[in-house]
Amino acid sequence: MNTQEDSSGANGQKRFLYVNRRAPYGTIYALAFDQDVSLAFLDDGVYQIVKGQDTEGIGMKNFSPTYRALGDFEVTKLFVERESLEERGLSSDDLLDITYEDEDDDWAEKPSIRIVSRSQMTEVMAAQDVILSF
Amino acid sequence: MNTQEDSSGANGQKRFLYVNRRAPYGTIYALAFDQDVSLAFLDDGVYQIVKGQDTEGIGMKNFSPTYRALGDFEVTKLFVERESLEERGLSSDDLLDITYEDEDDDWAEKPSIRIVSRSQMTEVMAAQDVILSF
Amino acid sequence: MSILHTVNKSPFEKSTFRSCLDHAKSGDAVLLIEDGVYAATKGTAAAKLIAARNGDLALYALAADLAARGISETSVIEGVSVVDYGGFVDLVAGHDVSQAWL
Amino acid sequence: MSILHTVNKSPFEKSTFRSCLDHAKSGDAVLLIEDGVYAATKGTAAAKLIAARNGDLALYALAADLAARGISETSVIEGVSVVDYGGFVDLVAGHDVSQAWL
Amino acid sequence: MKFGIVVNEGPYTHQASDSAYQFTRAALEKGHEIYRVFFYHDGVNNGTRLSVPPQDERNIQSNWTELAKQHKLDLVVCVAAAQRRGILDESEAKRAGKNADNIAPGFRISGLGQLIETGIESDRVVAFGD
Amino acid sequence: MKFGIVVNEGPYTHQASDSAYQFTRAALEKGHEIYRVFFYHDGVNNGTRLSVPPQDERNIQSNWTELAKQHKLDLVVCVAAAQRRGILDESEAKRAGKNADNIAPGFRISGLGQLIETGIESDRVVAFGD
Repeated sequence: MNTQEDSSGANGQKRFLYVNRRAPYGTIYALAFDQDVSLAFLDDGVYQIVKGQDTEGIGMKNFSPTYRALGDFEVTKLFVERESLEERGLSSDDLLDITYEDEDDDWAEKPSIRIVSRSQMTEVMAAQDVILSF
Repeated sequence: MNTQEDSSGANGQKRFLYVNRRAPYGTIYALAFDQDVSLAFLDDGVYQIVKGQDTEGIGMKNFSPTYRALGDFEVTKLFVERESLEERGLSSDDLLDITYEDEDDDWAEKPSIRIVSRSQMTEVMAAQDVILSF
Repeated sequence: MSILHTVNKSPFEKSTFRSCLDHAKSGDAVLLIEDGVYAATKGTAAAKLIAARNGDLALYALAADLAARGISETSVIEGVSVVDYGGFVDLVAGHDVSQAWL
Repeated sequence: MSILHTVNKSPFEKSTFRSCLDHAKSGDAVLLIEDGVYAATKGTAAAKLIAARNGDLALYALAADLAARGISETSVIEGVSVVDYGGFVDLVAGHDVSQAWL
Repeated sequence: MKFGIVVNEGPYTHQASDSAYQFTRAALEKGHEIYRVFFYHDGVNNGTRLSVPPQDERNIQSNWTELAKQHKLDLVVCVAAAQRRGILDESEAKRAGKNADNIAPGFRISGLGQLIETGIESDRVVAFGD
Repeated sequence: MKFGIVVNEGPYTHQASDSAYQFTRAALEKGHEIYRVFFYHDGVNNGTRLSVPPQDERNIQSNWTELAKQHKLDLVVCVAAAQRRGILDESEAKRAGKNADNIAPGFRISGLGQLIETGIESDRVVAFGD
């Protein structure tokens, strides 16, 4: 558990959690990375990473492909809440394939998405230094 | 029941309904009047006309007194949904005293607020030419 | 006198969809747009609310908003008609009043 | 590690209050601000959600937002502490992380 | 038929202005008349000419300006909402002692009476917002 | 303690900017330091100097400018969000070929890195929004 002292200041790496609770397009945002970054997808936020999004008809840019590039920015921890999926009639099969290459394991391609229970999501939140919601 | 023909055009008076579904301060608006105007208060909109609002501590203007002046603008029909009050632990005693002077009844002071059931609110909506939500 | 109700928010995030159904009368139409289209997907609590109306409402969902959210037509519950923006215009013209549940 | 959760929306309009309670762990604090203070009023479904947590969360409501909405202290459910903006600042300082349920 | 359009939200964060634009285009394509588009509340933020969106995204503001030009649309920004949020035309800016204005071409600033008039004169009013 | 403040909503329609302002004042009164106030998404709309609210209402924008002046606050507007929504300073306006700018005194435009930096350098980050 971090104390205030060891979690602040320019030298210590902080754990950032970006919480996604909203559906895409209705509300739009950008992401930025540095430090030890995790993304949490819960409630309508799980819709952010549903595959097959085609925005041509609404005249807006499709932001979902940007999630696939996250691995290149060393963002490899995407926590998705199982209960949120189930309440929306979704399963992991409905989500984008988001992967990263593990440099500690001979650059093996591994899934970035980790399906977690609601209580595990609570633990993920409790382990952060900074939590920002979008 | 109006048809398109008799409800449109500059000469026929139209029935306007302003629907209030949101609590005050979090979302702010102005009202404007003309024609045959009714106001509907349902869902969190019933909070708009709760008495005892004191906004000094949040540094914002208190808009609730403006409801008391509605009678001067011949807006005398404020429909408040009973079920919305009950779900919020409120009763008619918690609402502002909003009255008007009835010119057809020797200027007797009468209440503008009419508590209606959800199904009556549905009928109110069905009797309008224009419905605007705030 | 029939009303076209439009709902643009997710039924999981906001109460507008439920409130709309609670106030829509038999014979009215409900058009789901923007995040409102999530209410048209199978296997959710929103789908149960729709089923409880037993078909006394005409339900529509906007095609462009479904596609933008990756919702295929096979995921849309039966009885919901998919319309394009031109169909949206026709629905507005075909009902006496439009009410946006914002 | 304890979290201060802030909720700024009405529990009747949006799902944030429920989601916050679903994700707050024992020992965390929840501060109700803006329209979130409606969750602190007696006799509602939100009050039942709070009661179901059996006091394992510390609950607070912002005084200025209660007053602005005409909610007297007698209408606030027992166990919810009323704080001013200075108290809000102290709560943020006194918990490791703040999480806004927006 | 004559349609009145109300836009209650600003561009980019919410989809409302995009939806209103697509609806307006579709109504015009079907031969309907647009009596007026009224921008209210945060909707007034659609009326700034200073927006500079990325090249690969749609420009919501200039989309409205272009559509107004093609179809002689009346785009009205509510004056009270606009003043609070800093959307000014030249005369408003002058009156308020501001050294710049930012209203976009094709938009004009007027009062809430124009919304009531839209309700009276249009066969149908359709609102878009948050 | 060092606080970082994030404001995600514009003025007037939502209470978020008012709440953030009251919180910031209270934190300063208690002797805390405000590392930065970061305006993101529609929050950038707080940074216009063209707003003209009614005399009997608070002026949210000038409240921020005054507080920044008194306490040397760093008010940062996200550049990407600001460009989309038409909040420009002189150099941004020049680069985009616009004939006016509207940034308010005490605000500066910068990148999203300033938000990350706020998270790193502050002991606590508090966000306000819709």
